[in-house]
Amino acid sequence: MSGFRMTTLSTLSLCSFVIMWAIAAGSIGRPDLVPSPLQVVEALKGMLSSGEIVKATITSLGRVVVGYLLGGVAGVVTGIILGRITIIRESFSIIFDVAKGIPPIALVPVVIMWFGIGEMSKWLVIAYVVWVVVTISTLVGAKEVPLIRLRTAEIIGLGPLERLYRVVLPSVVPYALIGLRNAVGFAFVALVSAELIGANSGLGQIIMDSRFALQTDRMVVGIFVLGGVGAICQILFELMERLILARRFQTG
Amino acid sequence: EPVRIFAGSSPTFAPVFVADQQGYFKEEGLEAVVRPFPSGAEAIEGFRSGAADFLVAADVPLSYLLTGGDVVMVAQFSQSSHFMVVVGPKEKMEAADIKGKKIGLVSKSAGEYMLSRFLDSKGLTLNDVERINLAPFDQISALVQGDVYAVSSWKPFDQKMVQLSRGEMIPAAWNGQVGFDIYSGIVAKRELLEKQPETVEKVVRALLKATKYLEKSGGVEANAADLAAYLKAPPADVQSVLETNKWDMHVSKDFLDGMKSVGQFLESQKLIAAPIDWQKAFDWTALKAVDASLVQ
Amino acid sequence: MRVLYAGLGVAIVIAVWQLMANAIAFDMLFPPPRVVGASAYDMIVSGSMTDDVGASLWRLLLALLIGVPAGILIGVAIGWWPIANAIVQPFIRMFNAIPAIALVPFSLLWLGVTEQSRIALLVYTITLTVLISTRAGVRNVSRIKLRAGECLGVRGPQALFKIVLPSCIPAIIIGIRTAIGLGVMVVVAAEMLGAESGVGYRLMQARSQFDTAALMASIIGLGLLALLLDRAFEFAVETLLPRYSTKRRIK
Amino acid sequence: MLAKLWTNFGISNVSKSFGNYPILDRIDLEFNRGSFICVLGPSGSGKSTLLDLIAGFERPTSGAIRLGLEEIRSAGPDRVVVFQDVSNALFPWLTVRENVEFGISRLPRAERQQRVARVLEMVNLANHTNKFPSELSGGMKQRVQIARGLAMEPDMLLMDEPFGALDAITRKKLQTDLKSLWEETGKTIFFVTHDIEEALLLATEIVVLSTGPGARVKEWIRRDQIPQDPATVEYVAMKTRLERALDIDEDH
Amino acid sequence: MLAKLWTNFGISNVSKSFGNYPILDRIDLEFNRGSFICVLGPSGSGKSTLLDLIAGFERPTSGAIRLGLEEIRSAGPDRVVVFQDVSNALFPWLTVRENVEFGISRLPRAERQQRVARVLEMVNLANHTNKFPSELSGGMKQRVQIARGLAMEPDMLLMDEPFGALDAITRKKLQTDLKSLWEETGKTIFFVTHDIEEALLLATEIVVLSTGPGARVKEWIRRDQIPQDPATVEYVAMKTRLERALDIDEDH
Ligand SMILES: Nc1ncnc2c1ncn2[C@@H]1O[C@H](COP(=O)(O)OP(=O)(O)OP(=O)(O)O)[C@@H](O)[C@H]1O
Ligand SMILES: Nc1ncnc2c1ncn2[C@@H]1O[C@H](COP(=O)(O)OP(=O)(O)OP(=O)(O)O)[C@@H](O)[C@H]1O
Ligand SMILES: O=C([O-])O
Ligand SMILES: [Mg+2]
Ligand SMILES: [Mg+2]
Repeated sequence: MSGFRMTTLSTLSLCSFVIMWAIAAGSIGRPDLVPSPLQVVEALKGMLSSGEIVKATITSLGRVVVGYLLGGVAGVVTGIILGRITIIRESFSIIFDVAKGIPPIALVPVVIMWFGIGEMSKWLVIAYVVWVVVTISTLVGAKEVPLIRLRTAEIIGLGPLERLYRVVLPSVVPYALIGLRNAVGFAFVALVSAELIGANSGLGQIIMDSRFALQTDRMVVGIFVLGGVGAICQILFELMERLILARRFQTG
Repeated sequence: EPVRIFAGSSPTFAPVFVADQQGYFKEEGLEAVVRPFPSGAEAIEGFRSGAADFLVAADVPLSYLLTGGDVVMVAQFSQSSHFMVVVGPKEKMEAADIKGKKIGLVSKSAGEYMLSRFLDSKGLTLNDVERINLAPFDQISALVQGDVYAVSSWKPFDQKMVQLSRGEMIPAAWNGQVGFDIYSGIVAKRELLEKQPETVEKVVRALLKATKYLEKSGGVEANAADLAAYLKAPPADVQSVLETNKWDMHVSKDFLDGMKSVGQFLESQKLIAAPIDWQKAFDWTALKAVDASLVQ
Repeated sequence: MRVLYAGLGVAIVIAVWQLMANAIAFDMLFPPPRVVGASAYDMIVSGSMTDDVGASLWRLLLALLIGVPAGILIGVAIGWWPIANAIVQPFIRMFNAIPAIALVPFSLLWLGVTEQSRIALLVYTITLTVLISTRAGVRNVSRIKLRAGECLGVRGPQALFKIVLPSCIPAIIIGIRTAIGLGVMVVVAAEMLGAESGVGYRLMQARSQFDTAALMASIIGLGLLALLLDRAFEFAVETLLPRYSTKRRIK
Repeated sequence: MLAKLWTNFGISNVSKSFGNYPILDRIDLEFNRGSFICVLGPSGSGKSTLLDLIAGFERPTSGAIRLGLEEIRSAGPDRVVVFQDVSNALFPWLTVRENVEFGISRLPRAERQQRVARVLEMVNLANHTNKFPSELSGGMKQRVQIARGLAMEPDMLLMDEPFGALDAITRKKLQTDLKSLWEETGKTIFFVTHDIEEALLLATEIVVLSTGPGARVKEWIRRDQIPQDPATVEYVAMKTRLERALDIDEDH
Repeated sequence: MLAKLWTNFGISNVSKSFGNYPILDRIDLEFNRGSFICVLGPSGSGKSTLLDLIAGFERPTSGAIRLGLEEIRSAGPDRVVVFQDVSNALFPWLTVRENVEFGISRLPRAERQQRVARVLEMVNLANHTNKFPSELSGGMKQRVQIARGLAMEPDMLLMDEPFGALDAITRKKLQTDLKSLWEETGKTIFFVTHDIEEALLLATEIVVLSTGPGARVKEWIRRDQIPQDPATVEYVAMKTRLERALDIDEDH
């Protein structure tokens, strides 16, 4: 079956879904519970013209970016330390194993308690998840830097610092990138977690607050925008990887 | 089919919990499921989605439900002049201090009304401050961490704020002080009232028993202990609320006036689209059927 | 030796925690390890820990029971038949981009604050995760295996059962493992946003009473629970499916 | 399975293209039953493609491949392939015994067991029946593949660089063993290799393909032309001839 | 780097154990500068271990390895290793040129460039300087490794089955090229292999280790004993002798 026919089939399937949704919404007749596609489009128009959705998107995106950068850097550093220094790994791997099981949403209450309801709390919750995901994969890469690369460094007589940035760091890059790629999705999970409980702005809050007034059309808009922004970030990341890093680091 | 009753989790709505705990619903032959929510505002949403038959909350959140005409208030049962509190920095709650500041509150709760009345007493209006919607427990963090200047909330959260700020934050005003009492009540779907008036009567009768129990039983301390166990909350917190509450199901003129000013407030702030039709908002038939003397 | 090092790590973390608590000197906001330990102890002896963990686990297990077979079934079907995949693919894309936690408000709205609402959300998450992993497994079955099957007289539906399915069991196992991790996240979220039992509910309860010690105890407990579940699953795979064990000696 | 009654195996004027890209160009060969055919050729010349055509995995663009009078149209248990990719060719979830039984599961139990025992004996794996593939060395895995093929009692074994991934000593040993096996069973073997000495050691017929695209038969050396003793001038001359036939001025 | 002034390379009574497990047992050998030493031995006999000792990655349990009078105590740029693991030996994030420059980055720019040009010319890679390892064939990668080694102008090249992972044709070509390179540069080469013919083609000295644990020198064939012409009885006899020395009754 050709790619073209596949695409056609996928498009058809998506269209029939929208039609079925419209029919279902019509027959249920509870626009407050199940809005029709048209209502959702109307809501989107309204939220666009009021600027509300753009503002919320920018707010949420800003949180993701800051949290992601914080967590990404911390994850690479932690991963390399745990991966390269056996004593530290043996001592702290159990602690890390427990930490990595904590759902981000569970952290929201304490983080809010300690850091208030400001941006810092959201950054930390997002950074936490990114940190976990990036650490896990960086650790594998750092632990498994091929012995023969380190031996090459030994022959040449590189010192510890030079070995770190000329051999270990670049060897770890492909692994860290896997973690960073996965972390994009998790950052959005954490964003939603932080915004559903304890936020007064952002996409999560639109979803949460619209619920109180049974404005499901706004909720659906919120969900779709959230999914769309998440998907775009994912795609942008992969593009960046392919354009800038793929040749040197054989990823993607 | 059990009767589902949603409520804010504050001890001010104690009669519902007492009725459940003491088995008064059962005595009426009802199987009742009572579910407490962190705030009345949140309970509204559960009720709206059709998951509940009755909703118990303070007068302000209830008023939001009364705009549609499909929901009626069938009884009220508590009155307090010390329930709502504005908490802020010690000795820094004058008009000049507050103006332009962020104030935390649960939007669509009585906190909004309380803030309005408090600002009024300082010669300010709601437009002079920035309102930040926060769940009650987030208000505590926000205030202590300095994310908001003050909060408009209800008991017992004020005590936690005082404790956690090590006394930096204290109650600046309470509702009696700024000139209003707060009531709580129960609403039902109009459809239910019309189709199964006996169910509504049974619920009201159970509540009446509960208010009487609260007045006559072993005192505030004992009540607080029972209720704390029910709500899984610290007894001291519960007691601090019960101490200032009055339980009574007589429909009084003060209550009717209070509801009307809440309605006017919501309308003037454009928080509701249309004015509440008070003729249709109350329906005391069940209350009358239970005890005609409660309604004059 | 390993245990010794692990003990050392835990000791260091507790010491640092204690030092921080000393510096902050405000138990209500930042309780020291002893206070959190006491809170955990209370939860255990009062039985509330058992109840909460039990409730969350029960939801998770029930959802796994429904979601895992569903995910495998759909995953194999769309991995094997390109047409089925073309039909389902846009939805997988769409839902995969939406964090399941963002759907909690919808599930509360449509199914109410009920057990069904939580289970439905969990089943959704688990099915989607297992399905995606299974589909990848089916697609990655090496062509050589299928060709070997052809030479050995195994083709068509027989190949599906005798070659494809066993080949993608490792992928299915990875999918289930991921699903358990995500399941813990989602069940906690669902319980935090509306439930009357479970670890998530306990967290919210602790939060509304500003019980920092109980909050921290619950959070650490959640980390332990997730780790335990993961190890238990690994152990179950090792003992029940030794053929698919990843620990087998490679020569 | 009754062995089919063919005595010669013909590749008549076979061409194969993928899309517009020609791989094989009018290959015309004929062999007797029981031949040991070795195919040499530069990388990418189409050796594997030719093998796939004989196996029936692919169909020729033009021409036909016949066993006796019957044209090959699909894969079948009379032509079993031994693949080079040791790690993917066996079923890792089955033990050695179960792998060998895979194709003959419909035989009565007694006969099945007897066959498995016989072929495992043939490939010297009688003591490893209950091991899993991951517990075997590369050489042992290839023996299992050969045993699995033999258990089907095929007319023909098709082997695509079966020893290419093994170390020199193991390779040597398996070559000798395969030669004995062939002498013992008289199977027709079609064997693709890169290794000239391997071909000289094993083959009764050697075919060299030219560099693609559109590879043709460059050399076809028949039974009586192949020198058997490496310590002879003829052997060295033949080796040189084959080396020259294979020589290609690519970078390696 | 000034080439050190040694004329002979001695392995004096060297034993090596890992824990209580003996690997090498009293290895005693001596070679002239400029020798091409090939080491054969069954798998696991300790060939790589011996190479690691010479490289200085490991230290002998007893005995000593000396270049002239100086004992080897650590790795150094005078003894460069060419590893078998083609995919990990090069730095995949560096181009061919950058890989070759890796060990000589402290040299002045002009000299560095000149050396890189010279060694890439030597290994026939002058046209591929800007490619990444992932864009090269296995044979080309090994050439880069050799060039990287040569660029450091070492006294000795240590090669651990450098052609073991390559196909037969590529292997043959690299063998010839390495031989010319050795003739041209006069470097001492220590070369581990499994392949008897490879050893016979390249070596001036062949050492065969016995099966471990506790492997000893089983054969040591000196320069004048190694027959050069494959078409002679002596050659075949030597091959048989080495085959017998390597023969082991393990399963492969
Ligand atoms: N399915 C296919 N579609 C398109 N081109 C193909 C396909 N299979 C093989 N080719 C191309 O056909 C040519 C011959 O491939 P083949 O694998 O038969 O070569 P080969 O002689 O076996 O090479 P090697 O020695 O590397 O195994 C190659 O150029 C390859 O890229
Ligand atoms: N670091 C180590 N610790 C313990 N044992 C080791 C270590 N390195 C190697 N060995 C053991 O030493 C023995 C010799 O290994 P070595 O790699 O030197 O053999 P080899 O002759 O190179 O084998 P091959 O031909 O397979 O490459 C093996 O049994 C191996 O398991
Ligand atoms: O909790 C309130 O009912 O406002
Ligand atoms: Mg091939
Ligand atoms: Mg070795």
